Amino acid sequence: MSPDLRTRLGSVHLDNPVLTAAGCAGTGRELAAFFDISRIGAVITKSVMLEPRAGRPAPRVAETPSGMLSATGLQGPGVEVFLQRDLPWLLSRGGRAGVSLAGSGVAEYAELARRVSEAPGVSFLEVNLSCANPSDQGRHFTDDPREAARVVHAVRSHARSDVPVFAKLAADVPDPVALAEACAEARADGLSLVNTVRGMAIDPRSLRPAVAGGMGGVSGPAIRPIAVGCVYEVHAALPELPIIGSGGVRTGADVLEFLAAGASAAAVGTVNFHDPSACVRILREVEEALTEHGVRRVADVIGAAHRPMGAPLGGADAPGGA
Amino acid sequence: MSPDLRTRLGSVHLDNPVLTAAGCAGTGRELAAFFDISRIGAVITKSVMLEPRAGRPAPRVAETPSGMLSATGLQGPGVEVFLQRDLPWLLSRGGRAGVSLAGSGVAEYAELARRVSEAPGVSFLEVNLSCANPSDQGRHFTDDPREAARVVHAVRSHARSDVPVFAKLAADVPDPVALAEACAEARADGLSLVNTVRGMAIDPRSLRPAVAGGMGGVSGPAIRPIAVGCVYEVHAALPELPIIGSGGVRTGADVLEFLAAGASAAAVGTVNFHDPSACVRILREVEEALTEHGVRRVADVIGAAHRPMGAPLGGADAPGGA
Amino acid sequence: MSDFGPVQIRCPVLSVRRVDAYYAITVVAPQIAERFRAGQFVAVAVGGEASAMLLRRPFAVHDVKPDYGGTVEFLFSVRGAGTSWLSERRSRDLLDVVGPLGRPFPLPRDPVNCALVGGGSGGAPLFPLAHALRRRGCRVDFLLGGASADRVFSAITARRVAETATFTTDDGSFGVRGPVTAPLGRVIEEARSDVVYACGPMPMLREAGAVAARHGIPLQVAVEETMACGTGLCMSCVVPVVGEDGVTRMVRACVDGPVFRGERVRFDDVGTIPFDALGAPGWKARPEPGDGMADRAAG
Amino acid sequence: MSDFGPVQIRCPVLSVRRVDAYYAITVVAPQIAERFRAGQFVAVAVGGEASAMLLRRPFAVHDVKPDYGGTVEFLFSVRGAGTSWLSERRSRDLLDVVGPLGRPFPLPRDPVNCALVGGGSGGAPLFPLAHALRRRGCRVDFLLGGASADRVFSAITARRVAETATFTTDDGSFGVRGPVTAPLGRVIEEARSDVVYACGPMPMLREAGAVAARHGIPLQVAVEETMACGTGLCMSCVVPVVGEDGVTRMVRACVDGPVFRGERVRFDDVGTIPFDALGAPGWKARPEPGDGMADRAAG
Ligand SMILES: Cc1cc2nc3c(=O)[nH]c(=O)nc-3n(C[C@H](O)[C@H](O)[C@H](O)COP(=O)(O)OP(=O)(O)OC[C@H]3O[C@@H](n4cnc5c(N)ncnc54)[C@H](O)[C@@H]3O)c2cc1C
Ligand SMILES: Cc1cc2nc3c(=O)[nH]c(=O)nc-3n(C[C@H](O)[C@H](O)[C@H](O)COP(=O)(O)OP(=O)(O)OC[C@H]3O[C@@H](n4cnc5c(N)ncnc54)[C@H](O)[C@@H]3O)c2cc1C
Ligand SMILES: Cc1cc2nc3c(=O)[nH]c(=O)nc-3n(C[C@H](O)[C@H](O)[C@H](O)COP(=O)(O)O)c2cc1C
Ligand SMILES: Cc1cc2nc3c(=O)[nH]c(=O)nc-3n(C[C@H](O)[C@H](O)[C@H](O)COP(=O)(O)O)c2cc1C
Ligand code: FES
Ligand code: FES
Repeated sequence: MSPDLRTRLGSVHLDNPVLTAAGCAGTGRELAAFFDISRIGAVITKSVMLEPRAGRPAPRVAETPSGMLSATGLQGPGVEVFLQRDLPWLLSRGGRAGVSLAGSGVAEYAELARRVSEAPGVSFLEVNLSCANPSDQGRHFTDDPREAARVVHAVRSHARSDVPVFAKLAADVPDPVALAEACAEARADGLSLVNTVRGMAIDPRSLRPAVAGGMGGVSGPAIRPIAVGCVYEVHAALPELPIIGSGGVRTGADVLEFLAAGASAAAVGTVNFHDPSACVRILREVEEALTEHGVRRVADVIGAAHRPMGAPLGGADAPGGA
Repeated sequence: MSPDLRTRLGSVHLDNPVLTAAGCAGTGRELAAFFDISRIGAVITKSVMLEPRAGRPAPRVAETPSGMLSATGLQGPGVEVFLQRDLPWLLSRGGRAGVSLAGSGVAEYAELARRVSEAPGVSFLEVNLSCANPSDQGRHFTDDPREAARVVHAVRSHARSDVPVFAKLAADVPDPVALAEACAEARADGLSLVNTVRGMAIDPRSLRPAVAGGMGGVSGPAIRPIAVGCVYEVHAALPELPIIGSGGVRTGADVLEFLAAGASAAAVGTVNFHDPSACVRILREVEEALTEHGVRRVADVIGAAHRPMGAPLGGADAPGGA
Repeated sequence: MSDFGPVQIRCPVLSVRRVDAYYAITVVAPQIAERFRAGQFVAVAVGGEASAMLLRRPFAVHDVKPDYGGTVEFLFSVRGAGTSWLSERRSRDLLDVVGPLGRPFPLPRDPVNCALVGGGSGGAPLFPLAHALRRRGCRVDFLLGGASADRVFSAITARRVAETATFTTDDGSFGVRGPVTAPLGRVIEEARSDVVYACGPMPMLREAGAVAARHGIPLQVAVEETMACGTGLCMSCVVPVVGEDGVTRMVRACVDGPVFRGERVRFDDVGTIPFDALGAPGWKARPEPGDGMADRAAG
Repeated sequence: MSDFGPVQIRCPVLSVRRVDAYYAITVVAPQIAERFRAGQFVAVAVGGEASAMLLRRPFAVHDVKPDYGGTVEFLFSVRGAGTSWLSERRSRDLLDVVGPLGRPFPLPRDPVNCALVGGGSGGAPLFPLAHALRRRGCRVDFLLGGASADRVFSAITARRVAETATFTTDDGSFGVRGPVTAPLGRVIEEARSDVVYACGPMPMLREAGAVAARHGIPLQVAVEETMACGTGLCMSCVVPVVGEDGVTRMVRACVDGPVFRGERVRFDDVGTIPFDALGAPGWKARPEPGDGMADRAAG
């Protein structure tokens, strides 16, 4: 009997815990050349902004050991094109849509939340808080738990009440647990952990920063232990809050690592660039690994790493189960 | 003509900028089987504590993509054995000694600073601030710039005045630049950036944390972009303060990356485990790369990434030059 | 999924050969060979299963053959760790290849005269183009440049398929000394070229564009931008391109290109976000209805 | 640097063979072969130059031969990505190997009777030991266990070199069903063994220790702890071992071991820091002068 892969993100039920991470799969159109995108748990779309945005100048990426550094600057066509063209396309293919929102101020986030959540077929919202906060000298909203909470609160208040809101945080913040708690108090329905980690690469030929603008975000398997640690600590502090884990997911074993740490689903980001069929391969690997572990329901793995050694996988205490 | 590899760490002149990172080369004894340790810039010793210390239970390490997770818990024989046995051995082999200090409180750091700096032959002290602070609920001294500054101040006051003091910081702190500034105000002669990054790995077989105690420190090439970014930002804010860079140095090109970001020397850590001859190979690669770049003095590379594109490497403005 | 889109396959290496300063790898990849059109490229995973190199390496397809159900050949010079690893492959090794990627060169309906200009490894995609043009009865004139004699791509094949073949090197070790665009004007005049196809570094493409403009003929360029995915996902490969509506957009070289109409690429602004590009800082949405939808036509 | 310490070399692979559930790799490594003594191991870099796998894999040396100036053989089963990569090596590939590492088995001066007990791949280091013991005129009795028949190590060689060879499997597919330590008491009695040498997982070593203690004979164990470096740098491989001064210290299995006197290893406390270990939490420095220096004798 093949294992039950269903999982839950708050009130949303998903067929399986393998998602795509924001900004690493567009709205699914490119990946659809490689597999049927209705097969994965959900597509988290690239962060949508109110207006079209050209992003950052090239070079925008550099390879780093087991990872990459990127600074794309949230290039995108704006919410109107997204709602008229991209979202309907995804839904027409049977895809589940988690829509990531990026604003340049609380009011923008609120308007995005209203417009996007009212579009039919949106499964959940993800609030990308790693955006420059114009009222805080351009620091990220994640740098100050109060600022992050203001955004989450605004999104939650303006979004349709039956659309869950996930706050997406970075790992390299003063205190991830405090930030998560602030978001929870602002009525986030869940968390998405983690965004890219700040870093830089220097071109060996020119000895100048490899990415225009200098600093960028590190992603890929290199950051997986950082991401898993963050999920573990936040889940320990807030065991009731569902978590979407991301950061270097490459294999089915990595998905189970995130679930064991406390995530209810895991999103594949950078690895899509390396392996456009990754999501379906990972899905198969998750199934195989569960069968090998003798676990019947993927939900039983959630939080397993917090249970004492030897405790059986599974049981009624597993939060977020289907 | 082979390039001039000399560099300076404050008042200390080193033959070259390739060091070993604390805790990754003991006091040089094991590496001496593979190369003549007097050839490298300096050996930074494993952090010395006042008393013998058994460290953390096994398993202490796990492999992660392009890196590793470790939690060894500063096992060591204590300062007495260090001063009687290990330090003299290193000096007898012609090695330069940078001694890393770890205390469980300000008073301990101060006593270590006094005892170690008075031993003949110590080139510089490195203050490992990633230690649990008993007067701050066990959080690290690096978590609070004031606490870090208290330690640095105590070490600086108790150490012999002609022995420079380097404050070693982590990258995953609330604000690395603010922390660096606090250390500078407390009269640190330089900084050492960065220590390991907090993280976790979960064993795919047991689905439990792979390292006893759960969280550990991520090191190796995986964290290099994080480390380089930290050096770059701190050097931009404090261009006069010499920096020892570390985090995933594997090749000569990586050393130049750290120097270009603003470090005056680079320390090889985890890569020694992979390649016990790494330091001398890296030294050769640095020499070859400088020749290829047509740079005569390694000191000319320091801070190169901060200069405008096209600006020549070198010139009188390079800080920390020999 | 689709019969036209790219596929991802693990293909056996048939051969690895040295050709002057380049290596030529031929893989057995029927699904890529049958879909391929000149100008498209493949993206190859490097370093093996446990590789620290996460990004695929893009290479223009140099040749497809019907052998073994369909083979694909690409040529490359060793630049860094990825191409170094590739150069050590042996026959029967498996390579993870995605392709064919990108938009192909548009082919003229009529048998016109075509000048093909390639710099360094940028010569690669021009060979399948030359064959396709010849099949349509077009005249082909080749211009191939390189740093030195051993970096001029497949000179012998070029001589065979083309009416004329002009070679240039930076060091004068083969053909004319100087940039490959220098003799372009003369070739256009002598061959009465109707269109120029060019592939190579941006400065070369810009220069080719200037020459073509001076002769009042169209130019098709294939750009080689840094690409992290090759499949349109990562937004790393953007270039400023003017759309049919006159609006500049940052478009992806991998899926919206690599082939563009030369006069549409804002060569002088590559590496920047032009102030008037859609969504540039300070850019303001124009109030016309339906405006946002226009970016469908980008490229 | 020294003639006794380990060396790091890139050695050509001579052969890769399948032996039951194991692979046997032989590399040409004269400097390692000439230094090697039974019980030592090598640490092998895996995944190639651009590998994401940073830690060397330790393997006991199974055999050294004088061919080609000196060859070294190790056997392994595929466990994860590292051993999987190793199993795909072919002859003439280069492997980056560090060795010989660790302290060898101490050999008796007199021709005594020795029982050699190996679990799974833990049988490997016992073969060069058996040869060395035979050269000294010792009697060797082998006990080799494994999960199944194909995991019992080199049964044929064992029969050849030893006076008696006893085999056990967990599934009973070969020899006696049950743990390899079960028949140990009987063998010791029948062969009048003077000493036991054991290598394998910790629980097996502990059990072998209990049997040897019951028979009042000494035991030498070779432990297989997780090792991140193998060279003594990283402190990852520590086990609690009682020193000659009666003090327990956390010592490194890679350089202070892997061979220890069985009764010195606190098997029950492996994976913990015993409360009375030197430097354990709450441990207090004793005021005797020179105390700190005693840890020189650790192991
Ligand atoms: C559409 C396209 C077609 C190409 N066709 C060919 C070809 O037919 N023959 C050929 O020799 N080369 C070709 N290139 C360039 C080739 O992709 C690079 O030489 C190769 O990626 C270098 O990899 P590396 O690991 O050896 O170098 P490294 O410098 O170590 O690579 C580091 C990173 O930079 C990227 N990179 C480095 N150089 C280039 C470059 N010139 N262009 C794009 N990305 C680069 C790599 O992909 C990698 O992500 C093409 C590039 C593109 C975009
Ligand atoms: C001194 C010593 C001698 C050994 N001799 C042999 C031998 O002769 N034949 C043999 O088949 N195996 C031997 N082993 C075990 C062998 O080192 C592991 O099977 C191997 O490292 C697994 O690597 P992997 O990448 O395939 O597995 P993975 O599980 O993917 O490895 C992940 C990490 O865990 C470590 N690891 C995994 N399993 C073990 C293990 N059992 N022991 C130590 N580290 C482990 C790896 O080294 C690596 O760092 C020995 C171990 C030690 C310490
Ligand atoms: C090129 C790129 C673009 C990204 N864009 C977004 C984005 O638009 N919104 C967002 O919340 N996260 C974005 N991310 C972060 C990813 O969603 C993900 O959280 C992060 O990369 C870690 O996962 P990974 O290691 O699997 O990539 C982006 C990451 C990359 C590499
Ligand atoms: C096993 C291990 C032990 C370490 N011990 C110390 C230590 O005692 N003191 C210290 O300041 N840093 C210690 N570090 C941190 C390193 O000195 C270095 O700053 C860090 O690992 C990043 O460099 P790397 O990636 O080259 O290893 C240790 C790191 C490792 C992996
Ligand atoms: S290379 Fe990723 S979008 Fe073009
Ligand atoms: S394995 Fe590193 S000290 Fe033993």
